[in-house]
Amino acid sequence: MKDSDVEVPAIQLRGVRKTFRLSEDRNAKTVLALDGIDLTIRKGEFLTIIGPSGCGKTTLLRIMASLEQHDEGEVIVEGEPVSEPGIRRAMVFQTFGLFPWKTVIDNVTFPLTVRKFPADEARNTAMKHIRRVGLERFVDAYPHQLSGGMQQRVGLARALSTGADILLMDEPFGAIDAQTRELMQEELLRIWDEERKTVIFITHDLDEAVLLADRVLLMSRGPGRVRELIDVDLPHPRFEYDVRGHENFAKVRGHIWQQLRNDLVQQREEEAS
Amino acid sequence: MKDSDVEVPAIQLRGVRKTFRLSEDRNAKTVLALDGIDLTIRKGEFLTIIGPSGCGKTTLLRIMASLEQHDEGEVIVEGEPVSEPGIRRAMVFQTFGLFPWKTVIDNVTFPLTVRKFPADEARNTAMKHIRRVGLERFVDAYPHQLSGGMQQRVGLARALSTGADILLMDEPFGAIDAQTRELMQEELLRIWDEERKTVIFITHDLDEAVLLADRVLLMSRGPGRVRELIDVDLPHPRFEYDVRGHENFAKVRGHIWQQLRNDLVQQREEEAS
Amino acid sequence: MKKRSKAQVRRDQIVGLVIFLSVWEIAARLLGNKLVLPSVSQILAALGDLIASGELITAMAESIWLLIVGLIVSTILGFVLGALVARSRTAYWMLNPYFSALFATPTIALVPLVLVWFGFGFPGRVIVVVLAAVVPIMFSVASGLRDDPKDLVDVARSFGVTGELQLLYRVRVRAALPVLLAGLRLAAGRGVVGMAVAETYLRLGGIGGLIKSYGSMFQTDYVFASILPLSLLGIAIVSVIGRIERRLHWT
Amino acid sequence: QDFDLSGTEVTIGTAQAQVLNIGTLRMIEILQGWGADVTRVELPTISGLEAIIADRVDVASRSSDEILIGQARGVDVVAIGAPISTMHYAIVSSPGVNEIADLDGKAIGTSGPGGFNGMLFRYILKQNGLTPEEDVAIVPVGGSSERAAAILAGQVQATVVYIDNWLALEAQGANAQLLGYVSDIVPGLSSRAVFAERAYIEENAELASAIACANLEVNHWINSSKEDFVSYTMDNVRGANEEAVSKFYDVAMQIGMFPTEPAALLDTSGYQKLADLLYDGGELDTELDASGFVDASYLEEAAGMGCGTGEMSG
Amino acid sequence: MLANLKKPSLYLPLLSLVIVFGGWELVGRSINPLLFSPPSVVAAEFVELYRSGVLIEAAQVTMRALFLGYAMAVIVGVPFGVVMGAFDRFGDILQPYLYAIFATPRVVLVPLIVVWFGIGFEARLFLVFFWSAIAISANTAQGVRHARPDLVEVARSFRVTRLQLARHVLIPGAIPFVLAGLRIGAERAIVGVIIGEMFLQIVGLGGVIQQGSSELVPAQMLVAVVIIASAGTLIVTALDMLERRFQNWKGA
Ligand SMILES: Nc1ncnc2c1ncn2[C@@H]1O[C@H](COP(=O)(O)OP(=O)(O)OP(=O)(O)O)[C@@H](O)[C@H]1O
Ligand SMILES: Nc1ncnc2c1ncn2[C@@H]1O[C@H](COP(=O)(O)OP(=O)(O)OP(=O)(O)O)[C@@H](O)[C@H]1O
Ligand SMILES: [Mg+2]
Ligand SMILES: [Mg+2]
Repeated sequence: MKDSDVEVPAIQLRGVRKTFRLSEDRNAKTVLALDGIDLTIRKGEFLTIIGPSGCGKTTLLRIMASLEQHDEGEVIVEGEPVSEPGIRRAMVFQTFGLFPWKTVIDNVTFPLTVRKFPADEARNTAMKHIRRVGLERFVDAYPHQLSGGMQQRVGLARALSTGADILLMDEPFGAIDAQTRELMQEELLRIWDEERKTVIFITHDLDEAVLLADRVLLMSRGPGRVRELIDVDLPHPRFEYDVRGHENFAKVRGHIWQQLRNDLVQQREEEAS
Repeated sequence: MKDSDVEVPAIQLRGVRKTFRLSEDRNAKTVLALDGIDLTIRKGEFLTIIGPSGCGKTTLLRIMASLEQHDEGEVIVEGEPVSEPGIRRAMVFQTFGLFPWKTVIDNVTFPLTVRKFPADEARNTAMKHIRRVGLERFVDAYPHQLSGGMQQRVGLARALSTGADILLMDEPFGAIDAQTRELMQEELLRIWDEERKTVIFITHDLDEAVLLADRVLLMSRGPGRVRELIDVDLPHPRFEYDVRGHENFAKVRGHIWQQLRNDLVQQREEEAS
Repeated sequence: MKKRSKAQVRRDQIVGLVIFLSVWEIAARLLGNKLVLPSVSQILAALGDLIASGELITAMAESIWLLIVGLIVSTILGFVLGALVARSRTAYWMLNPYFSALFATPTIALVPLVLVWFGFGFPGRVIVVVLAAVVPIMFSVASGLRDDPKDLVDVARSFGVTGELQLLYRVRVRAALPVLLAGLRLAAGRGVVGMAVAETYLRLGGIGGLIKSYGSMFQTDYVFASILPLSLLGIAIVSVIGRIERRLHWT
Repeated sequence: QDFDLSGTEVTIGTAQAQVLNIGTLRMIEILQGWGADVTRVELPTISGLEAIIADRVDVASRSSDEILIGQARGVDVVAIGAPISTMHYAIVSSPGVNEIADLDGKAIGTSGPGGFNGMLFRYILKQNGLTPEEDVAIVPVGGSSERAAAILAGQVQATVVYIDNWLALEAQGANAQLLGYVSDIVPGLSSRAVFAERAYIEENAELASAIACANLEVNHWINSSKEDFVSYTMDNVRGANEEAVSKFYDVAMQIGMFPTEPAALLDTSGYQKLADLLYDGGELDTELDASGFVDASYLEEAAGMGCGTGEMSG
Repeated sequence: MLANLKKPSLYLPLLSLVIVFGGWELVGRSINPLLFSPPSVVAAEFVELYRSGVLIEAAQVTMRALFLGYAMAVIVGVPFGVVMGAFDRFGDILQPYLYAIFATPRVVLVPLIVVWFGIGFEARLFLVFFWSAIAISANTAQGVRHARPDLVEVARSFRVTRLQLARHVLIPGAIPFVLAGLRIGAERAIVGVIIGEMFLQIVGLGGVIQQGSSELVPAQMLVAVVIIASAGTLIVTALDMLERRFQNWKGA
């Protein structure tokens, strides 16, 4: 990365708004999924997104990936307004998004094959990441032969092997057990640290959100809005220190917890009235 | 339920073993998913299953649901050996398993329609559970119009509305944020308490495993085996006491954590050698 | 994939039609041989004449009735056979080779047999339509149902759907619907062909008879004017199926 | 006296309603006028013979060679009338081919192997000193309209089509010319026949006489007025071209297509010649004696009753 | 639970063979021999035609046009269908014409085909190729349109080209459609070549049928029909095998 780039944010959103229509016809019910999102994500930043179910986290990430068109506002990636997906952004899908007709290795090499990498180079890169996620025994298995957590890790390996600068990860560890998850988190932080990628990471695990992030984006229920952006002031590399024991960890975690609670209480009151 | 039933266990597994073949031909690589599982689940018990990714939790649950044939051993449900799915067992699927062509309400009423319930009765029952999972605004939406967490809750509502005695739940809260999850846990415990259902519940969240369970089944990596069955001695109803603060909670949680760690360490050593 | 609105589709199709007709008209005029390629205007004139004389309406009514009955019979039969062949190994090996054989046999070659067994009355003609349309329906049903939606079948089974038959209509048919409808489209086209074969080779009548009569008089413009409603009939069936599909599709 | 056919049900298989076939149409109308319950079935590819064997029609009004094939195969079908008495083919060629002899080195289109007109064409070629297959390529092509199309497309330089087809083509401005009518080139061949199984005829003698009478009446009607024929044809044949129909009438008169004399109308020698020709051409394996299956007695009886004078059918 | 189509036990096909041919023999003997023949007679006729060399030559003529035309239809039809499905605007415009042509009986178009393509090999090739290609394209296009939107999206996120999208996502997902199309296309091809041989220049197996029918020798006709039907059965069975090969990722 050139030095002159440092000023340019990785991703900038300005007044992004998105409504979904629940059926084809004009008068169908609509759902306001995102409303007036302003957000600047620095290069090399690790941002986690947390918020209640259905608040628009996935939608936001998809807009950043240019997989969804927003109704209003602007999406700027590395200084350029974008409207098409780009190879510098790689996505890990909440629903895994594996090709059922491709084996693990073929799923992982897919982005490289598409970019016409030599077959053995693609395979080597892919194998490196498959090993990272602990699936070397299953390189030739088809997705339906894998457990949920294993499928998710394939999706992860695929995104990592693209070598993209910006990783967009939608609950990438959602189906993985606590121990494996910790391994994965460590691995991800290592990669991020070494290669200084920009990571945007959705999770519904509070500990994870705080543990990994430079900043946590807290979204509010209903029309998805930015409720708060919280800086996480904890030392790096996180897995070498006992960050969970750090006083800031508890503080930030407690704060977010409180906010999410409030959101819930508020909603219940609204529903009651 | 009659008193005389009390002695009969809800589900009994005896020496259950399951191997998967990775491709059709006879000499293909095989995966030993479950090996010699012996397990007796009491009526009205809340059993949680925890274990590393790919250790066979889903396979075990599917065998209990008779969705998968085991190679060896016996599966006995309420005293009878079974080989076909039955309406007294309802399943929540890890991958949601919603019919993409049915709206939320139609997905939820599906099991009732199959059993020829009158349409309005089915609808009322379904609506009750859709409300419970907080999706009343989305009754007429299609699955692809819902967020991951919302889809999962539809699957939950569907299983609940069957009125089955035995609930087989595969990471039912895996895609749901912490706050909503807590609501759902509370709701589930209330239903369990009121209707004395037998619940078998896979999770990869340690807190959840301990918080909900009468017993925790800890599975070991590799060929899925019962590593340990841990009684959780905590007062009921759990959400009225601060069970997390209870000394037993920390103790049990700590123990399981240690066991899972050991499993991981053990595996790493095996791999290293 | 982004779905285009109905209005957009309609507009594109109209533009396409205008271009197509203009090219035809110009080509026909350049060629200047009515026997080989009549112009659009000549065909329309012939069509107007056919409508005015009432010939077309009578013929169409006869043909459409034949087609509808034939297609309904084919669909029912095709579904049953397709389901059998897809879901049962026994049925597959017992039935499939013969239906493949029937499939590959030109309907025209079967006309004499139909005559012997069913005569050239309405039943005989319906049989010809069924012979033409049933196998494609059967094949697409079989193809669709073989494409096993394993996860959803598991869901259904766990919620009390028992037996192949129930699974079939509650999950498999529904999941296979896109394939089925695609097959049904082509089968409908085959049905139209079968209908014309019945009407030109078994016994002259309906729209097929019309085409044949004008053909032997070398009235190419009238031939086109009689083929046109046949093609429109094909399109109409296809668009009815398309409409059903739209309604049933969830994305 | 008149025929009273009320209560008689009969199914008659005919060729397609073409100009050529107008006689059959009119004949059926007369039968209906006498009270018969006639079902007319236009048979396209299926021959009248097949329909009779399959027991789907009682009487057929179709090509004469069907009787010969039937007889050769042991089906006892008998001719009792003829909607057309002389050969109904025209030989048509591309410009530049002005006589049969010009066909040396050219290609001609006929119907398929086993087809009657192929054999006929071979006979004509030999008459003109050409050896089929050696001097002339013989290309079998589907039906009459396909053969016509083949000549328009320049695929063959000569072919044989129905006379009315040729006249229609000519009226449409086709780029082809007439080499001659088969009835002129090879005179004395029979063309079309009304036939049924012998057993059926014997059981329904009254009907057979009525058919014979109607046959004579129709021919009389055709011979007596061109206008009536033309206007009747224009009303009953789809896509008929008035000019072509009128021309057809003239040709028909010229080659004696519709005689009112029983002996001319159904001429045993025409069948015999046809049978000999087919046998020589190898299309028939057995020599046939036409007198066994051409039965003009009904026609003669009808003529004796006064049929063929325009008085019977009103 | 599921029918496993892979391992046919031998006795089933044999049993059905016996039933079908036995039934045919019985029925065949009860019908006038000028209209229909039992298999025994057909077999005798087959031997005779085979000996005389007529059959071999006819079959060669037919198969050449059939396989060449069908191969062309597959090579053109599948990509064309993918294009129609992937560029939905193009597909929407073209679709009605394809279905219209598909629904137009070729037998009524024969005179036009003579004028446009003559009566020889090219015309037969056209009859085989065009309708077969339409069936394949139309079905492929449908399959592509029903591609799983989530997977299309995954592919898009990795910036695939249209071609790569087709190769990696659309075609694998559309396999059942494509194969249903290939089967219907095969039938269109077979009927096409026979129509060409019966109504254009009379040659090949269609010519054998035509001759048998005009000379009232049903056995001769049936020999040709049986050969054609067997070819069709082979093609369809081969496609079934192919389908299973393509779907091995399902396990099942
Ligand atoms: N294709 C769509 N059509 C209609 N509504 C949609 C569509 N996609 C999402 N929505 C709606 O937009 C809202 C936000 O959805 P989104 O998937 O972004 O939530 P989320 O925050 O990712 O939730 P979760 O944590 O459960 O995954 C939801 O109310 C959902 O119903
Ligand atoms: N259909 C199948 N074919 C082949 N192997 C399979 C199949 N289903 C499961 N397996 C294998 O069985 C093992 C256990 O899988 P299972 O889905 O039960 O794991 P799990 O404990 O539920 O994991 P997770 O927590 O990730 O969902 C895995 O190694 C998997 O690869
Ligand atoms: Mg989401
Ligand atoms: Mg699992």
